[in-house]
Amino acid sequence: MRVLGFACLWIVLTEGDVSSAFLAVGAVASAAAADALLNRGRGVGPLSALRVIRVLGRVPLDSVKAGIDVAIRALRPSLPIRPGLVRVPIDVADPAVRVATAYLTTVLPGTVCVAVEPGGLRLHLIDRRRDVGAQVAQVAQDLERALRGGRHG
Amino acid sequence: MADFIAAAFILGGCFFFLAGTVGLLRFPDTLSRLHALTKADNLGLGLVAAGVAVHGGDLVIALKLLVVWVAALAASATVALLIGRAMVERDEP
Amino acid sequence: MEGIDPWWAAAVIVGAPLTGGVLAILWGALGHVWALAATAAMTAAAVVATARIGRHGVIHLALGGWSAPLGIHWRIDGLGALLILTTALVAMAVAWFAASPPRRMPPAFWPPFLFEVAALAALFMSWDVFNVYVALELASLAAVTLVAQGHGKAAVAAALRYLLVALAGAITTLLGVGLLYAGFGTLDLSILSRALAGPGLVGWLALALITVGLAAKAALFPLHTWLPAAHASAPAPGSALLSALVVEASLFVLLRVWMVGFAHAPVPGPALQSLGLIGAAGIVWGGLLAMRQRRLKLLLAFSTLTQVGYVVMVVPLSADPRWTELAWQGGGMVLVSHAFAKAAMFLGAGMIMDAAGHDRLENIRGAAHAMPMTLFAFAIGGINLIGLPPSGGFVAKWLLIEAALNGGQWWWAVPLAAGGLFTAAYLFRAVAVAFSAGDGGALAAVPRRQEVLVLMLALASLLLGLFPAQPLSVMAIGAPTHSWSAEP
Amino acid sequence: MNAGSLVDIPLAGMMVWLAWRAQAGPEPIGAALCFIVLGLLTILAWLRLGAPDVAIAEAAVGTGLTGVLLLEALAAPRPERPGRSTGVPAARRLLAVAALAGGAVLVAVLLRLPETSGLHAAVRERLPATGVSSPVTGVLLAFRAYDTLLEIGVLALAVAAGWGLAGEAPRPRPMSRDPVLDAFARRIVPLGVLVAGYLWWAGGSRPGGAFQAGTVLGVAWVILILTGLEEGPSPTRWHGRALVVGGFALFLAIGLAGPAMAGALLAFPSEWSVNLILLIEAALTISIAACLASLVALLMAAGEPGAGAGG
Repeated sequence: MRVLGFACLWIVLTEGDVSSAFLAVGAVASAAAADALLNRGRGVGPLSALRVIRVLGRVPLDSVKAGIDVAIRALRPSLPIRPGLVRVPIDVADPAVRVATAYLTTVLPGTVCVAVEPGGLRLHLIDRRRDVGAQVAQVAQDLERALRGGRHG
Repeated sequence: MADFIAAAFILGGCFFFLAGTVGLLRFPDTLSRLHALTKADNLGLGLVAAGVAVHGGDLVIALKLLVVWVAALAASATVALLIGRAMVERDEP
Repeated sequence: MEGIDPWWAAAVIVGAPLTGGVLAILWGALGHVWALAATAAMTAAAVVATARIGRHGVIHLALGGWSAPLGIHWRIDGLGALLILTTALVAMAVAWFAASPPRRMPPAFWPPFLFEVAALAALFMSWDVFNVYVALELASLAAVTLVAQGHGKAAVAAALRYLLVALAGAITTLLGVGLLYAGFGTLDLSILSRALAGPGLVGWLALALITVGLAAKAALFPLHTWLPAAHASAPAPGSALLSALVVEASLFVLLRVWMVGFAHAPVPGPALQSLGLIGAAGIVWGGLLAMRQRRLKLLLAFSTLTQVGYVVMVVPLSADPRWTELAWQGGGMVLVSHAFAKAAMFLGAGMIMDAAGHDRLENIRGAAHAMPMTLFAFAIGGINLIGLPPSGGFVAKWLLIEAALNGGQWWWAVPLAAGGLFTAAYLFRAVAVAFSAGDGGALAAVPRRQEVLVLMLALASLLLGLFPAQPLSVMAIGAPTHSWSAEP
Repeated sequence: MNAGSLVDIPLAGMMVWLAWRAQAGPEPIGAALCFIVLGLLTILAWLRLGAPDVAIAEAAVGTGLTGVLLLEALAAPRPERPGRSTGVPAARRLLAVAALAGGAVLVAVLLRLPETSGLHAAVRERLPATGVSSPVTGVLLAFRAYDTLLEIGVLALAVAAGWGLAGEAPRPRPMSRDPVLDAFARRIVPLGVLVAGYLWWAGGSRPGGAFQAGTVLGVAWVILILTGLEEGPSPTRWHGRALVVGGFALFLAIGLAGPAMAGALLAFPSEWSVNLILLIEAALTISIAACLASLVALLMAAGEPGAGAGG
């Protein structure tokens, strides 16, 4: 699965140039070896490809929304921000899912994750009156389903 | 037509870079500035990459640019996490 | 020797110290062995190259077989060959000195030492302005490392200051080189020289930038302030190499840029005269400050400023093309004889420091009784720096003053002569203290091998004065000819 | 003025301005932020220059380098330097004015430069003889291989000098274990290896080659050092030193064989030319990576309390 991913990336990088095929074996193999060394015993289990695509597919849209949101706040003369820190609990056991959630939260409008803690995330809000708990919980749930698709059904 | 769309994307990207930089200057504290960095600037980069992709009109190039954008996105989120953690630790050790 | 391909000599000249440097990084404990082997091989190759130039003239080589303007050229002329030979001999002596037990230099000393020697050889051969910049980078990094290996925080501070000046000089030089490429589409000195017949604003700005950049690296007045601390802080073998050769390489490049690169440009008289003024200021200022020093190594470091000033004089003294060769030979003689003399004196100062534990002038009273050979060598070196007969320094100054008087620029003879007086004043003071009655017995014993090496270096500078004819005729081979239209 | 320069001029202006702010600001974190944005803009600049491969390298490097910078900036104790504001600004302002004046003269001269094509035509004409199709690689490893050799020597010497000066300095201290950084490192490093391999391959035909590949690989290594998963090349072990000078040594050895093989120093026999160049590039890639990792490890060790003069 990983090897397939690396191979796809290689093809994209080399623009499908066949002359690189010989080297491709070596490069993909060494990347996979590095991956195996670093991630020994940390497999995330079978992925649910459809759900992964659904989660990742939202990234560009969220990014646009978030960018517009910040741009408006930065450019408005009144500077409408009320920054603050909150702690958001998320109910997932797997640390990998927590980290992935942290990354996605940073792409969402209004939130930047500043720390990953055992029981949840530490978020910085550009407008602390907003309640983001439900939104983050939803992201975490989606991710868990995507990454643990095989187990939770 | 493609050129026109490309130009629109690139100019839009520049606008967000500008907004991000203004945010970097105007926002009162470091953690807020992270928002400008991780959101406006990333969107700016994404739009410029999209513009270049449209301009090139090549699927593989477009995929390559997507790789660039995703890498930059992941990098800035990591950096935000690092800075954020350091700031939080400094304020409440 | 006739049949030897000049490529072999040239490849060994640069390749031997580079290979030695690699080996010294890999097997540091044997650093001194690699250094001695590399410098010996380099000396042999330099002898071959010099002999060949004596018979067949300038050696011209295209690296990688790519001819200019695409590739990089080496051009070894007479003075270049002599300077390479000087570098090899001085480096071999310094390596032997630094390898002497019980004070053998640590493994960390050898990689920068060998890379420095390679960079110097590369500079004396390079005929490409960008390559000169790259080689200068290597030389500066190695030099800074040698300075930083001195004792204590002062050495680190001096090294940092040196590093900053070297970086600023490098960037300025690079800007000038970039302008030359942008304006004239080539980096080769021969082609540039033709193109620069009409330099325009671009060419003049490039010359100014390169001159300032190189002046910082060569410690020309008023960009000299980093030098004394740096040269005095390095361990003695490092100081010897830095003061004898590293500064000289930048000076040599400076001469080449003015006298070859801009040989056909209408260089205005005032520009030549102001370069002379800078040289004269260096001679006087270096002398005045040297007189005030209370430490032997600092005194020697300041005296380098005076010698640097002499060499710069070559440019204004060449204003009349009839006397260019004379001035070139004079400057070349300063470079070669000062290299031997200053290396001997810095190594000697290092021995005094080792023996006495310090180098404060007032406390080395009687040192001559404890180490007569070293102080004798020190005195010979001094004769050379002052320019007294029969030393190479005397020949050099004679030629320069002759060029000044023949070319109708008598005013430059004044600082040239005055420099000797200053030098005499402070060196006599130091030598007098060392030879005066005192308890030389308090000094620790020094290795005999080191004493002999120092004496041999000093004698080399004397031999140049006793038998100047052959070196001078070699220096004339491939000497620059120019057609600056301006009259002084 | 076309749409392109409408983008390029503000882009260039913003880059200069950010570079200025990154070094002028009093606060290390603010400077780091400026630096990160500068990195993003640099990616943009590469895109504008039509070099997406270099942009990939830049994106990868930006990550690692800013990590190091942040580490250094944040680990430093809060700056309380009242001395900095007294006396210094005048000199600074003077320097700034001098730099501006110098810059203005330069711009004036550059605008008046004649349109020379430099050596592009000559490079294009002789490139087939080298066997590579990228003009950049041709210049770096054939036409001006000697410059490149000396530059690699500078890099190797810098590491050796650092090792020599650091003496028995403590090994770099990893950042405290952090789940995010840890996960990031474990994911990004394999990708870095892949991208480095790609850049090495790309060097034969387009922008890329040993320098970029080595930098990306080096940054991957640096990330491992930062997270404590791996150490830099060890100066006390034979293989650590060999990694650092190996590229230079191989390059030098092949170059010195030139007079015997092809009649000139650093000349390659034409039938092996392209293979020799790729071999040298592969060795350089690994050595450049090892040098970068060593330099960063040295810098980190120098930041430790009680460390000698490093770097």
